[in-house]
Amino acid sequence: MTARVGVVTFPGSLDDGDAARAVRIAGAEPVRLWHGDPELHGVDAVVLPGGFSYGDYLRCGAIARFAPVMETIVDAARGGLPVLGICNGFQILCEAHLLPGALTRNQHLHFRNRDQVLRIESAGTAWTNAFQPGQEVLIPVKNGEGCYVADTATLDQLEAEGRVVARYVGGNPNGSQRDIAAITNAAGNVVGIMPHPEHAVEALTGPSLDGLGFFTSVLKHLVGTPA
Amino acid sequence: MTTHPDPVRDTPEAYSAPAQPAEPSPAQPVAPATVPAQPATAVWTEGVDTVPRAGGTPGELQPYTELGLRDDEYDRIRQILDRRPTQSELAMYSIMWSEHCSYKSSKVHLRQFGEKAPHSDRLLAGIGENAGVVQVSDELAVTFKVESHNHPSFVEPYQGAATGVGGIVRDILAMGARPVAVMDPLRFGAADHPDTARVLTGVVAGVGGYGNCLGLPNIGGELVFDPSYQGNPLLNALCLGVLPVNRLQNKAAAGPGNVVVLMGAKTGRDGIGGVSVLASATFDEGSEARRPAVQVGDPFTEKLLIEACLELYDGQLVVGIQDLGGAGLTCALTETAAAAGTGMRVWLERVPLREPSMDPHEILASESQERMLLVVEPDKLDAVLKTCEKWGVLATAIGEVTAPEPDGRPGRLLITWQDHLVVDVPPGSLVDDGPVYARPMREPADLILLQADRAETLPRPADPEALRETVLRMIASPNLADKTWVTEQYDRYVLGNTVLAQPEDGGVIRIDERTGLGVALSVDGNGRYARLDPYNGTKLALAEAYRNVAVTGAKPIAVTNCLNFGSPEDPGVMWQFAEAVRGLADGCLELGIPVTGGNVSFYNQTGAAAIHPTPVVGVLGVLDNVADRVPMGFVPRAGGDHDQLY
Amino acid sequence: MPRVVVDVMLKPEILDPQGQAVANALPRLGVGDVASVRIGRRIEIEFTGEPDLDRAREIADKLLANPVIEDFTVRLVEADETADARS
Amino acid sequence: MPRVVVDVMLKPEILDPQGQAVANALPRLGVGDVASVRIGRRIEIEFTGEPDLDRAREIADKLLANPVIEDFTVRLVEADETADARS
Ligand SMILES: Nc1ncnc2c1ncn2[C@@H]1O[C@H](COP(=O)(O)OP(=O)(O)O)[C@@H](O)[C@H]1O
Repeated sequence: MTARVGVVTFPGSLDDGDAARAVRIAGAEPVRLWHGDPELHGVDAVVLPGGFSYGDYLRCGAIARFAPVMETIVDAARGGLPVLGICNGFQILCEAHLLPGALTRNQHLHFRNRDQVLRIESAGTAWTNAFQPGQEVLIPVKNGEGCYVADTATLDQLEAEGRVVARYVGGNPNGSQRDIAAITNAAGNVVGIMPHPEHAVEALTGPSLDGLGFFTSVLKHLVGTPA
Repeated sequence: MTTHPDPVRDTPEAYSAPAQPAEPSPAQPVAPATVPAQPATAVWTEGVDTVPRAGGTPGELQPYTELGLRDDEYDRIRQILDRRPTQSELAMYSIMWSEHCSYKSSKVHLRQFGEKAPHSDRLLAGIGENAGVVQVSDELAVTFKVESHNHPSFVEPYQGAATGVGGIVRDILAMGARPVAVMDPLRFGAADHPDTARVLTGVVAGVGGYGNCLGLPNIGGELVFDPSYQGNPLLNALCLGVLPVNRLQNKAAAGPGNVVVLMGAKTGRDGIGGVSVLASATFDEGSEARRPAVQVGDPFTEKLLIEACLELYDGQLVVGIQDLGGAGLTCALTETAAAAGTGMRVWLERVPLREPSMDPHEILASESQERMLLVVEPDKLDAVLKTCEKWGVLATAIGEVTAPEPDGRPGRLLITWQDHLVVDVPPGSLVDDGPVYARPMREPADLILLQADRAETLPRPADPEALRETVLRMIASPNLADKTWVTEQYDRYVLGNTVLAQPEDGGVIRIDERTGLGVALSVDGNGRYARLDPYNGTKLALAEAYRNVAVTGAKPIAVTNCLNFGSPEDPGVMWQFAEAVRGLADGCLELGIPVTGGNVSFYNQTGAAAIHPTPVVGVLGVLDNVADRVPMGFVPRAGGDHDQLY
Repeated sequence: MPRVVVDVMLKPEILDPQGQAVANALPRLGVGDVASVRIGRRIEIEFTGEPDLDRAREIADKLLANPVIEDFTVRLVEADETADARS
Repeated sequence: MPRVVVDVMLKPEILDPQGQAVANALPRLGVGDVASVRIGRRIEIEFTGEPDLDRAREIADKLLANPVIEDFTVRLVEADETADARS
């Protein structure tokens, strides 16, 4: 039985097809989920893809958080369902309070798209167990509001609990506090990441194949968890 | 939006224009353009100006000059209608007969693209359609086109550029294609001019803001600084789309009894007069104070529009479709009806409005963005509305296709506003029967001097120190410097099919994951060459784009173009234009690839000073397998079998 | 020290996609009685010395608002307005 | 009909790069006496019936502001405030 990984499409989702492709290349079955449908259709994990849900008007992710599918996902995530939020998905996870902190306007005020080196700080999550701690990976970053902020106590707690999942190396593309590129919840099943692993899964179209690790990680994780 | 007119379709014979004066001679006046005995202020009083009312008040003064219509053009309208036009009709004619929509000055020249076109088996739709469509495999076709949004991008750089991207994307969508990539050839004034900082940052943010939010990778463009563009920057935007061959759509409102559906954003007062004022008028000191209404783009709505339209196509739910761009409903209603030879009956009060107080002529002229017009069979209307609802897109039945006249002549477009007949016109008269001018042309007087001032006379670096200085100066030139500051504001990865993008010579997009089939694209232009020699300068632009596509490993198969020039009423500019078109047509003939579409932008000037003539040429090529693409950099291979230098 | 507040709003005839997106989202939050939402910018300017309304107006016109699509108002606000009204 | 205005500003401890960019641009316009600029959102809500401050506060708390980074205030404004103060 191959794992079934749901990919949510909100109005304005853009990288949903790419996330589904990455899931497929990693060897799992992508299942498309619709924002207006609260059903998760029995998926084993969920990806909230990048894009501009609801135009990202007001604040990124602020409106998507209220989509019917999110209510189910929030509950399921609290129950241990692996959830990966990429870029806009990360923003939605913060708005939905599954992850602490917020993502704000890039400090230089521009959208920035570049190939970015990340250091995997935590290989203990459902989405990063295929990596070595400290491993450097090359993954595209592309966002206008990717600057991670939280109060000092929260940041210290994230650091202390090993919940900073990845950091920018060789230049911080958006001004994120403590170079944070990805974080996880206390249980390690919910991960939010600003760069786009789904765009580093094919030699022809990505700068590396490093992104695949995120998707193979969840398969490994699922094999280890009884259904 | 209108594209180049179809050169094979009959156009009324061009008015013969004498060399002097510059104004073409008027047509036979049927009714006097202005009738005395009316107080000069009685332009319009109150209530709705209806067709019966227009019939009863032939002498009413109408502000046609302010709308950009000339005396002879106004007379033609009266001749066509056999009465004075209503206020709504006048607005419609003034828009459709503007340079921007009617191509009245360029038509006679653009014909060459058809006449000189080499034969191509691939062409599924050519000049005259929203965008040219070329077949690239048994199942797949691609469509691409470049268009300008220059004047709005000067007035409100962010929104001007954003809506420029939005407009070209809808053109591509209207052909039945999924838009898959964009490119943006840009021209600005001097890099160190304070206003360039305003325009450049706004335009780049607008191109990125709209394209990124729409999920279209940006795979190339141009960034050129030259003082000639100081008061008139150029924002050209290209979009590429992919469609299954059997999903090709057309704009004809065929089938009397079919329902006319307006889809997308509500209609507001934005961009009213934009076509006549913004897109055709020259900038002068007054324009800053005039503060014209510009359109604001909503890429989110456009994204939903794309997904909804593609679902409608796949469900075979539409008979015809047309995007609303410049000239808004006016253009869409008349073009769809004219293309089918049918008539149309429209209830204008059904159009969903953002501002309830809008007048009929404002609704007809509005350039509100993110709208499409559909023609739908009555029994499929429910399914269409349901799909639109699923995507959260507004869709409203506003009219009905009606039969041609019993004698076989095309039908008429009848528009009512709360039971008042405000428009009764033959749609073709707005689309095809507009004025056509053979404008006077004369080689610019300063050209000989310019050409005599040869590069060879420039001082050459004679010693290492001078050489070093020259190299440093060149590296520091904004036109040669790294463009990353611009290109990294664009998403190049989204959709996951970008094989090559900036800083490569051409962009390459995979269009079929199964087979690896892909296309390569490049857009190029050089206003300085074109200023020195418009004929060869245009050929050079074509050659450069052709080369940039060829070096990716692709076979060039089709050409699009955006011709950015000054005022066609200036014989010098008109000569440049004519030479450029001749150059492009000849170049395409020599290279054996057809022009499949394009766009003309006139009146790019500040005061009397025109921009450099700037033909921008886009070439599309096909790659059977994108794995065979040739990147710009050297590729190190395992085993030391590296690339060789020749 | 009082501050100058510049409110920049889109002109009424200009499309406000942000406000529209929020208005469309409200019913999902169980809010049904909102007729319209418009979203603009609020800019708070603190001067080193006396607040200068004319100067603020000039800044607003040149830099903060694009008069082609936006209107703005400039006013003096006591330092603690925000704190006072904090809900 | 009066409207409800919700002003949303970044918390003082959160960096406001946009406000900073404006502040940095001012000297180039010849303005030297501005100490700080902060940029937030102004949201105007029109209700179908009577304006409802409590309802607006609820909307602001749930949707319009992110309490992690933003503060908000809610107040009633006469319909013509903008027009009055129009510079
Ligand atoms: N406005 C732009 N948008 C997107 N890409 C751009 C833009 N301007 C330049 N580029 C890209 O940057 C790269 C370098 O541009 P340029 O120096 O003009 O190349 P060349 O001189 O080789 O044509 C090219 O890939 C080009 O497509």
